[in-house]
Amino acid sequence: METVFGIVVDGAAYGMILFIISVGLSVTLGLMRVVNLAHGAFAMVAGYIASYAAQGLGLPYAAALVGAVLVTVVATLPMERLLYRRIYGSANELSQVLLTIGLTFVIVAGINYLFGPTLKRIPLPDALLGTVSIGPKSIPAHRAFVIGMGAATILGLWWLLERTDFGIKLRAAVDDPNMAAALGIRTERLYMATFALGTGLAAMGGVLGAELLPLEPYYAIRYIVLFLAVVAVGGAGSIFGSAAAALALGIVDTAGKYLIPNFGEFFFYAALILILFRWPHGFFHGRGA
Amino acid sequence: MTTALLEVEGLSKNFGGLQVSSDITLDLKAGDRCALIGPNGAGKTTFVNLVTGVLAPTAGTIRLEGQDVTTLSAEARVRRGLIRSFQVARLFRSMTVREHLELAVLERERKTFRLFASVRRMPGLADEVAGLLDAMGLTAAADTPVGTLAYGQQRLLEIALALALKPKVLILDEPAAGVPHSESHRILDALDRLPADLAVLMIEHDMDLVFRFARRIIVLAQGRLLCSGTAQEIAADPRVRDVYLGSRAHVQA
Amino acid sequence: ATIKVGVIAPFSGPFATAGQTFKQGIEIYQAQHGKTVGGDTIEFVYKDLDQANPAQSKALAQELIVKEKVGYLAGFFFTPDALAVAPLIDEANIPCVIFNAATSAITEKSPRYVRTSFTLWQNTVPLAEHMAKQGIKKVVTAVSDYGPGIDGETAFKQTFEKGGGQVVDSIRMPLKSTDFAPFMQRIKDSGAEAIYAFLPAGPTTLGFAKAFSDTGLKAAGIKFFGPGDITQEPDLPALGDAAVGITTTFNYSQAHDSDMNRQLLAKAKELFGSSDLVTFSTVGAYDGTHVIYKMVEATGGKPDGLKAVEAVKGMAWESPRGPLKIDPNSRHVTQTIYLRATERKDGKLQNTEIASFPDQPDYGYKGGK
Amino acid sequence: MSAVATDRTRRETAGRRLRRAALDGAAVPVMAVLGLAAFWLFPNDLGLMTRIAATALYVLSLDLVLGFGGIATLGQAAMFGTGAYAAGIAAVNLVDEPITLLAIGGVAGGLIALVTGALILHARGLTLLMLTIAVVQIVQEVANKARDWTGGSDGLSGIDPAPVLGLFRFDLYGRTSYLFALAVLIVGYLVARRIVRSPFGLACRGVKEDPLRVAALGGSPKRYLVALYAVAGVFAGVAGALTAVTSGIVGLDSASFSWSAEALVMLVLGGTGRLYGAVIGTVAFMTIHHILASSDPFHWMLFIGLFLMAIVLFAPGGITSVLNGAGIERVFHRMKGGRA
Amino acid sequence: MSKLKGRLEISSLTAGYGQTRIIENLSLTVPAGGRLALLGRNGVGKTTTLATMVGQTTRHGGSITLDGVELTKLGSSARAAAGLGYVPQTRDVFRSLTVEENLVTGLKGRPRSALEEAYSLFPRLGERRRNGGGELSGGEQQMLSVARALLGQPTVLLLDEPLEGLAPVICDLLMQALSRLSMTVILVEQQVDRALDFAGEVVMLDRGRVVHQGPAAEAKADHALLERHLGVALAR
Ligand SMILES: Nc1ncnc2c1ncn2[C@@H]1O[C@H](COP(=O)(O)OP(=O)(O)OP(=O)(O)O)[C@@H](O)[C@H]1O
Ligand SMILES: Nc1ncnc2c1ncn2[C@@H]1O[C@H](COP(=O)(O)OP(=O)(O)OP(=O)(O)O)[C@@H](O)[C@H]1O
Ligand SMILES: CC(C)C[C@H](N)C(=O)O
Ligand SMILES: [Mg+2]
Ligand SMILES: [Mg+2]
Repeated sequence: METVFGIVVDGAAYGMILFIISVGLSVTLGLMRVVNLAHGAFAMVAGYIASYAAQGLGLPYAAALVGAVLVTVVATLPMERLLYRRIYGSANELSQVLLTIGLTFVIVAGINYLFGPTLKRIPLPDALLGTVSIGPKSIPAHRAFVIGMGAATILGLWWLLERTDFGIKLRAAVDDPNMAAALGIRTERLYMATFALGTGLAAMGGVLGAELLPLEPYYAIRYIVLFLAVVAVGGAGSIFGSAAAALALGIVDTAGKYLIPNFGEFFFYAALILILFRWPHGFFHGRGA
Repeated sequence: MTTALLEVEGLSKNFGGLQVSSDITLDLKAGDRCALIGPNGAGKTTFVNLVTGVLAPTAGTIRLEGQDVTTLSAEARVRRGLIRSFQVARLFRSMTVREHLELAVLERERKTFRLFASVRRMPGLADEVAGLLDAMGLTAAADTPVGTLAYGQQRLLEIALALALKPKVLILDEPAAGVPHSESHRILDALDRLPADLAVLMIEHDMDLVFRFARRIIVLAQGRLLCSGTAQEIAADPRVRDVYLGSRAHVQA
Repeated sequence: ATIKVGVIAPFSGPFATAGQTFKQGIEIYQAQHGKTVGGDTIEFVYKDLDQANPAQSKALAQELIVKEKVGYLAGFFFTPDALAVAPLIDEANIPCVIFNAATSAITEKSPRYVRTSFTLWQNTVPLAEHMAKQGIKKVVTAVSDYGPGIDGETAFKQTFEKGGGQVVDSIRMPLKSTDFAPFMQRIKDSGAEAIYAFLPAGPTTLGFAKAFSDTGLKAAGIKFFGPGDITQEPDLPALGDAAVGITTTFNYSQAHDSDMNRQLLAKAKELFGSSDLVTFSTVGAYDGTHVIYKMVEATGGKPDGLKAVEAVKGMAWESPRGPLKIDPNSRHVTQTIYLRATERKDGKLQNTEIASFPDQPDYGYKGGK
Repeated sequence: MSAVATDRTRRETAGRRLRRAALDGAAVPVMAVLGLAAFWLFPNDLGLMTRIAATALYVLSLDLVLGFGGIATLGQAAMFGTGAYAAGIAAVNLVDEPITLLAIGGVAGGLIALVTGALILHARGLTLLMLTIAVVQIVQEVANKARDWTGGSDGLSGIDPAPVLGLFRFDLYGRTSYLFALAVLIVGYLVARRIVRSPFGLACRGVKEDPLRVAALGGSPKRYLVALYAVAGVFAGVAGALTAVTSGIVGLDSASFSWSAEALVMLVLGGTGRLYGAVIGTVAFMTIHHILASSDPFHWMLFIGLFLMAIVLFAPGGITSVLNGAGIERVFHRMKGGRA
Repeated sequence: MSKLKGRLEISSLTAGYGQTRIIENLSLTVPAGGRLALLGRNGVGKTTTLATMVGQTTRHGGSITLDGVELTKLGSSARAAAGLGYVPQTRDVFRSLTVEENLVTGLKGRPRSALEEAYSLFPRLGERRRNGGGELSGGEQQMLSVARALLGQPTVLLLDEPLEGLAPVICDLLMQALSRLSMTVILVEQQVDRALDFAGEVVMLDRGRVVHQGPAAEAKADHALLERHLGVALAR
């Protein structure tokens, strides 16, 4: 019982980190049809910025988090204008893969040059170091915090995409950019805003998740498959889908490692095949959030 | 006695709570030239999708030449001679007109699993394709990628593809939509030249075409069969006038 | 004449620090001892191999031999990469000095291998004996699921159980694991007093050590033992307090108290601006370079791999890590293994040596064919 | 019919087709001549060139599935690795005749593709991509666990093939290896070209564009895809076996996700949907990678990254689109900012 | 509003796709509130003309002005803001949006209550408001596309074969609704009789060039003209 609880909590926290980062990818992939393989690189960049802010500049954790998200978004916007704008649209999938892999390489090399190949940390504030108790059980405060942030992200995104005109226009622009423009929708600005949203989520996840997905230059390449798995299982563009997928995969992975540690990978990918066999379009296919 | 090529019995389809087809029963016999008309959203395309196996019916059976095909896949029905064209041209954008027709003929002949043969040297293929191109006036456009053709020409290719499959039952979903009157005679000509023993069901909003082509007209409204009859009977039916033809209905059959 | 030495190591990728430490070790040695031996200039040629990739390793080695005409091969961070070149060095009769790769079996595969690093057996046997002597009874082993990890697990089990202890659970973790919480849960459930853990030095050790303290195992009093890879010097700042209290056995610590070591660190600072990167693989390369110099000296610069290897068998010398001797049989260094505790000193984390076990051979060497 | 417009469109596309056909026809002689010239010109780089030839065959297999079937995969190394291990294990335990070993690799690659393809090819897009990744990860994990057969992470060594045709020994300098690999690549290319121009190839292109439309013509899209996947698996398996035979070793990386991704990069770099694109992309990528990695092993990633980005921005259809002339037109058009 | 807006002037327009030129040197003028039928056989460039006006082709020369404002300098969305409304031949409903959401995209800042206009014009859309755009029947998609354009209250409405796929009753209904509007309209249509009944002026294209221009009523009577340029013999 104890063990099951432990697995669920650990799996949920791990899942929520995956969710926050992956939903950003899901938004850009599902809504803008950009296979942005540099998504993990953006999360990593934010992690490094936060690490530098906290350790180099001595800023408090919250300031480092917010600062890193903002700096990452501002820093990546020119890329949207100069690079991504040329490859929007599903006909361009392969170009997208190539361009964003190239960009990832450049970022990895840049981070490696600036910060070196060793691990970097973002020290947690005391408030997140202890444990919080839920009923008779206690869980690490940081994991509880991550779960809370994930839940807030789910609600915020759902409201934005499903309940506002911004959401409708965005989805229209994705569906058929030419027609949307002919209706007076300013697609370029919409794309830019959405790109910023996706990058911001990656950044937030990169900072919050630095404890579980440690920061090193190869972060950018190492985890992208995991993020893509969440998006595929959840259904691209689906918020609830991503959340369900991230939680499911987080818990499956955690349980697999616990039960049969030396077949961990095997278990994870076998589960992935089974899930995608059953839901080939993801958990929440087609229906908005 | 002419046997029914296609028999549909009690066909129904629900989308969620929405009843799009209700209890449709009809049959097509060899030599039939039928039109299916009805208001927008009456369920005509859905009916075609059910019959051709794109959608699974909620209830009802479909028989082709006496055999139950209700649960067969779409491609299995095609291989038994049940062929359709699409309402909105649905083609392989980067392939040329010629390649489309070659593929259709090869499919019909079940020669597509030849891995080491050359398309260009398949016996008889080039001639048959040339004939089809000619019939639809597409010879000049034969080597153009379909994505750059004007819409009307794409429609003609749709028909040519259906003909290439040598259907027993041919279902045409708005074959003339987007084809100007000046070209629509090509469609009628091509249909006229079809073997007499095959059944054709056409869905069309262009009443000129319907009245010129159909010997029997079936009217669908709100998912149900409203009535059927000859052109004159239908044109005269006040219910059809109400739900479909409207005031300007001009019949010249 | 110029004698070329081909170095194959990771210079990019997650393990790029390893290649960098090799390069630093070589450069420090050359700065201290010059670039010539007799009349010959020794030139190092570097080839990047970012991950364990035996096929690529063999291809690079072939290129070094055929195109660069190297007289020696050296480097090799990963076991598979080292194993892959065995047929080549035999065919071309070239010695191969391994600076790191730590699976015992390597030197069995060709008489032309010489190794100046350590093996998992070498580090683990004294550690297991020490733990047994401490009266520890129940231990869980947790190792990365690959050659060296399995070596470590086997070495530990055999020695520890001989010493009267019990291994209650053996966990093999996929190399790519990042979230270690589930393994910790399993350790907790096993009721062990201590763990023996081996993960190759690199990004994942941080997650493991952090999870150990975060999930309360540390607080629960479970003791953490392992080979020193897990607390290698370049990773210590990132590990932070999670590393404090880990007990390791290893062949080198930056904090080793000797003049030679202080000179080495001073040279590193002079050449590279900082000595922070200096670690076990730096000295592996440093001493490996020494061995190569000796080989060149012995052969007078003539290319003859077997003769060169023959010349250094039994050779003994003093290194920044302590006394070293090449075992003539296994061609692996016999050395002192230190027991260290990781602690904070003057605000900086270090591996403080608290005991030493001199003259440790490679216990894993099976010998002959 | 608007004769003016269609005439002009037709003339342009005809020109492009002609250029393409010319490239297509020239590909084999050019490959043979350049390949042999390289043999004389760069006798010290035969090892690299051998790997390039074997890799080109592997990338060619990816072009078959992706360029002609529209199957987006990041798991092609599952077939490559299976072929390599099958040939390697056979070489260690059973036979040492090189051509037999290639055949064993091809059969193994084809079989694994057939089995996994039947399992996963109902999916499309991202889902399929993930499934292919999952398959390659599982194959790799199996290879890792089957230590006794595969050597696990230490790699499978001890592959020592007999002389080719009983005459040419595999030497340290790699002369035999290279010529053997070049010959296999050229034969593979010819076979692939044959398949692409066959009725089967035409049907697969149809499936790539619109599977449902193919079904409406009476074809079964999934059967084509599975068959194509298996055929490409044979190519990948032969490529894996070729690598095993010429290098004498097989590592876990030969069945890895990153090796799959690398193939994709090389293919897209060259240009998909034209077989020579696969060859050109492989040669370009591996040569550049090699030059960068040996001149600056520390920062080659930066330059490779910039290079890939430049290709997308300035030659969006890959290198071959520039050769075709289409790319230049597009770049030009883009510079003028084509807007009404 | 004292003076009617929507005067459209096209002069020497040449455009196509990439290097390919489809329409050559095309000039025409529609007065504010005028109705122009743009007719021609298959593939002569009617769609291309409209698409060029909304900015979705490659323009090689010439100008398009709306009430004196040069449109060619503007992007697609700015042209819509300047007053163009467009119903493309392929309908282009947003397949993944619901009917209601599709209509919202056409509102151009108007309140959501305006949606009722669309539902009263095509009650069918009201019944399907929660359905996905991609689930609609062909004719329903056509209604949606027209309604979406009308909601934006454009000063110039460009209609590319709006009657295609509509039941005759609905065609009646739509043509009546269009007749009640006061905006400038350019109508491309295969149902020549209906188009000529609706329009004041007619322009006929062949191979990308204007081959006839004049009052619609005259053209309707001139069977030889229709036969020559459109290949149709009108009934009645
Ligand atoms: N997948 C679906 N989900 C929900 N409703 C659907 C779906 N497909 C069709 N419908 C509805 O079913 C009705 C019938 O559609 P269908 O396409 O069969 O009409 P139709 O008779 O072909 O009309 P048209 O002449 O306009 O093409 C329409 O009202 C449509 O909205
Ligand atoms: N995307 C494109 N690229 C290249 N050529 C095109 C493209 N779209 C259309 N064309 C060509 O432009 C010409 C004019 O096409 P357009 O669609 O304007 O004709 P249309 O008069 O609207 O015909 P229809 O009555 O069939 O709709 C045709 O010859 C067509 O082949
Ligand atoms: C201890 C480790 C650094 C050993 C090394 N990874 C090897 O493969 O041998
Ligand atoms: Mg319909
Ligand atoms: Mg048109």
